Amino acid sequence: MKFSYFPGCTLKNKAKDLDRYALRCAEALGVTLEEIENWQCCGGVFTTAKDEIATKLSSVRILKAAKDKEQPLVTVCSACHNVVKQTNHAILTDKEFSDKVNRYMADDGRYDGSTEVYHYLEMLRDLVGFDALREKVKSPLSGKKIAAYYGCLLLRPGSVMKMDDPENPSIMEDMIRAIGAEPVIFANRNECCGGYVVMESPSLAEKKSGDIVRNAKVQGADMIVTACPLCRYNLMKNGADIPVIYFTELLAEALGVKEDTNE
Amino acid sequence: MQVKEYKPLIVAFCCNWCSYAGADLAGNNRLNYPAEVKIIRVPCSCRVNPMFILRAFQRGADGVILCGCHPGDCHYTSGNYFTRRRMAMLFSMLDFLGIERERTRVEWVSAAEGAKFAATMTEFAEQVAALGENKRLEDLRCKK
Amino acid sequence: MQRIGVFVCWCGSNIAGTVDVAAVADALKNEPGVVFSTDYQYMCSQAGQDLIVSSVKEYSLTGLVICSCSPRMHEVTFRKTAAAAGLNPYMVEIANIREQCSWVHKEMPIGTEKAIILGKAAVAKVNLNAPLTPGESPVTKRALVIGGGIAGIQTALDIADAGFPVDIVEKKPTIGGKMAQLDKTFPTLDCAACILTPKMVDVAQHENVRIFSYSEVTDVKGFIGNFDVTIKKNARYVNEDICTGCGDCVTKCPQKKVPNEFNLGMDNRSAIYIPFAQAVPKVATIDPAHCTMLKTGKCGVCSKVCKAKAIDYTQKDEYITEKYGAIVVATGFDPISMDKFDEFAYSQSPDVITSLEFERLTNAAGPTAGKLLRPSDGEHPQKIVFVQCVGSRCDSCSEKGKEYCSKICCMYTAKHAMLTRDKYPDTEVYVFYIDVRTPGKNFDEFYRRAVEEYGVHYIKGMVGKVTPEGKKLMVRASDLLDGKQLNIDADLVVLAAAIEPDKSARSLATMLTASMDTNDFFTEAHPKLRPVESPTAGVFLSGTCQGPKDIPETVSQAGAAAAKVIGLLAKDKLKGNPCVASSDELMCNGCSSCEKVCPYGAITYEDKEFRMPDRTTRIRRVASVNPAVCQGCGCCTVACPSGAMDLRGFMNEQIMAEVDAICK
Amino acid sequence: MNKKYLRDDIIRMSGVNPKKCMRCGKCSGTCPAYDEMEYHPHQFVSMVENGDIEPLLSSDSLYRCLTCFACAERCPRGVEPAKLIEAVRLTAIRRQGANRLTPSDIPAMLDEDIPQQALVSAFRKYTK
Repeated sequence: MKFSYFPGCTLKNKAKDLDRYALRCAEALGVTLEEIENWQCCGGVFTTAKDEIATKLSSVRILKAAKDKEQPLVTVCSACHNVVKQTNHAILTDKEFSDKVNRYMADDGRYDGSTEVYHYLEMLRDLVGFDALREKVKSPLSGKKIAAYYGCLLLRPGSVMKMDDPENPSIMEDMIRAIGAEPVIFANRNECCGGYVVMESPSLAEKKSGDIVRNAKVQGADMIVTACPLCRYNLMKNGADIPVIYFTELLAEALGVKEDTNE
Repeated sequence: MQVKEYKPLIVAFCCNWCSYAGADLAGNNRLNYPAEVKIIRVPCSCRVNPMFILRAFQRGADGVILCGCHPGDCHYTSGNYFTRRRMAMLFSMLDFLGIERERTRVEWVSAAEGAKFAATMTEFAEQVAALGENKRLEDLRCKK
Repeated sequence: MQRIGVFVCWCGSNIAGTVDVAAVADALKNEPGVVFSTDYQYMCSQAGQDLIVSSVKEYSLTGLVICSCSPRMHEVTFRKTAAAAGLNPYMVEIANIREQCSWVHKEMPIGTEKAIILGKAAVAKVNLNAPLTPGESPVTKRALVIGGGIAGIQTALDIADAGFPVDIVEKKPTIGGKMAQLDKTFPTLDCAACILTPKMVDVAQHENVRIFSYSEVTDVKGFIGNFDVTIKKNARYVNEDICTGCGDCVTKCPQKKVPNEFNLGMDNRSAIYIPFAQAVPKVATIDPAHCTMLKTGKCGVCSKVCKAKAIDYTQKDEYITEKYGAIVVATGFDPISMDKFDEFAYSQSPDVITSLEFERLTNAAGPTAGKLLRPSDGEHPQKIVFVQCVGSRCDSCSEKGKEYCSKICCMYTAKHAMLTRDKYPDTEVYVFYIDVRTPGKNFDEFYRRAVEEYGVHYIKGMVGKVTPEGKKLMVRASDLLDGKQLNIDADLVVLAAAIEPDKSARSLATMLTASMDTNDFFTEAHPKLRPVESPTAGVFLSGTCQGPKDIPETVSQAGAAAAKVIGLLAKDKLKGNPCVASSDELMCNGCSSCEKVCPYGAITYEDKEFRMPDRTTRIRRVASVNPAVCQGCGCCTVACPSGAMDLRGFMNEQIMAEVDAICK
Repeated sequence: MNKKYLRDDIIRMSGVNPKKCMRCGKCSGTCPAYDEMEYHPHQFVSMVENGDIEPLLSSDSLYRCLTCFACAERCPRGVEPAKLIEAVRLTAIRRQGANRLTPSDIPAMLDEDIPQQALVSAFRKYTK
């Protein structure tokens, strides 16, 4: 299996673990992720205003690059996934937007919205399969009680992201089960951590992240996993006294590829 | 030859349950509308075969209006939906033939809308009168 | 050629004031077919009718044109007159020269001219009229009621009391429906079982009622007065006739871990079970999905303990066919699934429950014997939050909920809140509402009592998120009037789930060719004037299958449906409307166009043998209209590409003749 | 700017139909930033519909919305208040000199671990 891969800027800087383990796990699972060339930052957030065109062009170029290679696109950062997926959806459903975008894209060629966009988790579930994953597990993480924290970007808007039930998701829990650990379901797993508003109002982020960590702990978790660097930052900064790690790191541990072998 | 004021000839098909009753109500309330409008009673607007409308134009009618129950209120559940579709097709064909769109109309008039019936007929008659005589489809053999 | 008489009515001065009636009569004299023409002051009076009768005799008339008021007024009168004169009643046409002429035009010349044209059109039509005789069909004097909830029970009782046999088909092992699961009923707070179970016994013991429980309707053929219905009696592996309902098998059954549907899965029952103590019929049923004997062939305990020898592991599904004159649909409702509303954490915590589950928790016969205890730990809840409109009043594009108001939730929530405060005054009760809708006798008074006397906290706003945390349910909600966001640490959250029609209703509607709306509620023949009849003749609607309803409304609709059924069954023969569609078999090419547009399913196809010109025979598929089912809309006549289909009384050539007469 | 023009422009930009709102308040019942806001999600919907937009434009509430889409996801009527708030915020920051965040503000906000994503997002939300 070969896919185009878009890491995004944070994964090349503060969230290197998310990227590194994603690639190693893919390799262990027999998946080739080909990083697309000359990619630009997705913009971090999708602007919902219908008249915002230029800010979405970098995402369109990412999608176009995958289309040129006739590969599905895989992302791993929640924010990148949200922006790319929403942009693709807008191209498919909003003709006016699509026309405007394609006027900018004249030099690169038209993009019609036909690239399939998968989050890494969706790739695991729909293309690799959790059963296949279970078979590849080298060191099952049995006994660990892990809370999967989705945040908002992976699931919402549900009608666009279509990853899972936005109020009762199970994709990360299923992954946790597949690698032998016990998922802890907590209701605040799809509540916002405070996001970028941490820049504007650190107290809000502190309160929101605190609610999430407390809820996870009361429900019995001894570790939280996430797919988003900003979520991880907010949770860690605001009082998490249990480990908060990327889901790819957890996966790498189970697949036995966590320790550096070639560095 | 005596020059008469031009009066259009208008055929109105009315469904028995809503529009015909609406026309009766207009009468009960003594609401005037032009005498050029002649009503033909049909059980449901969906009984109106496009042939009837073509026939009316062929015989010299200047306008044809078709009235039925409001969508969703059809006495026969769904008849007026068929009417709406059939007439959309017919009117676009007539348009193609050069019969102005303004000469044909589908209107929903309920049994309670006597005033709407009278107002619709008055307005439609004026609209048709403004177009003048329908010569395009008239069968000259039918002319006296 | 017809011999037509024209009778122009003055209607006092109503017509004669604006129309020169004599001139109209005179002008119509010369129309083809007219042999006699006259005018008279009041044609509908006895003298006027006598004039018509004598003229028919004197001039040997075969058709009549009455220029008078609207046919909606006096068409029936003049048809009777024609019949009295020995004519076919359908040889009469009315020219409406009052409502549509004299009353809307002011000037005599204009009115007269138009009246003449309308008269001419009527004459042209009568020339093509043919005598019509309404078809007759016999009525099977037996009714079928589908669904054995309070709606079905009430309808069946009323029909049976009028002396007609009734069968009830209920898919569950017992009748009683949703009402049997309720605790108390608003606004009087009498217990549901106390008022329902006597009715269940009445209906079971009624000599005119048969109950097919654990059964389904699988096929419906025929039409009003003459339905042939196939009923599938599911195998219950217990001989109903000899089971005494003693319950020995139930206590001895070793498989006791089956979720109990009657208590909505909040406790368990055995694989052989009687749904509840007052079940009707009170016989055991084996659940084949959980019975060890039926699954593996190893057990047989129930058979051993049954003194009546009623257990029969070899029982098979049985099919019965029966004839009915009328069918009443009373399929009821279900609360919608809460799967899509997990912001309220229904799937995450056992302490988030639906209102129907709350009913069972407070019911003396429920899983907690009527004590209000939290499902998670059996402790008494100190703070309860009720959430209204969960899944009701959603956007039409919503994939989660329903667009309509479920109607009953405001009242039962007020009831739940009030009863909780009454029994447990130490419990804090919050009700989050968007609107409190209480239109009904003594309803608003009831709701106000909950607030004023019982101290229930009604808060205008909606719950946005429920977070189970430890033993608590953290409820985040808005208080719109105070402009606050509230965080309540509740012990129990009760969701007023929207209600939807029972899932079996859709396939039943197809069988009955009865129409449904987009929400799968059955459509009534007229929303105001025929609310208990389906547009399909002979099919009647009772209870929530037609739309959300509370118990009083359901019972009154059930009675109304029964009255309609009794009115139908009281007739020996049904006279149809003779103005129905009919197909010319020689022209029909069997294309099915007419069948597709018929809203009543009145058109079927049959293979018929035709003699060809060369004396061979050929079998062709042709349309055939059932005149008892056809309502005469004429939609099929327009759909027919070959012109084979026509509508009696409004034939193509008749309407064409009217057009010609008007446009001349 | 003309009040009606402003209202229509915001509605068009957001693609939201505020008339669909049935005033249930679920958006404000679920909003995680409620306590930090002067105007709450349901008020954005009704105030935009009423053309009462100037108070919103000058309110800090615009910059407290997390765009977490909880209000949009949970709205029974499909109104999507988050998109309206975004449209009002863009209207505010697109005005001359109205950028909420300037590059010179950044150094004070930085710490060792803050991911680039936060800076990029904040710039996109707070700056034209």
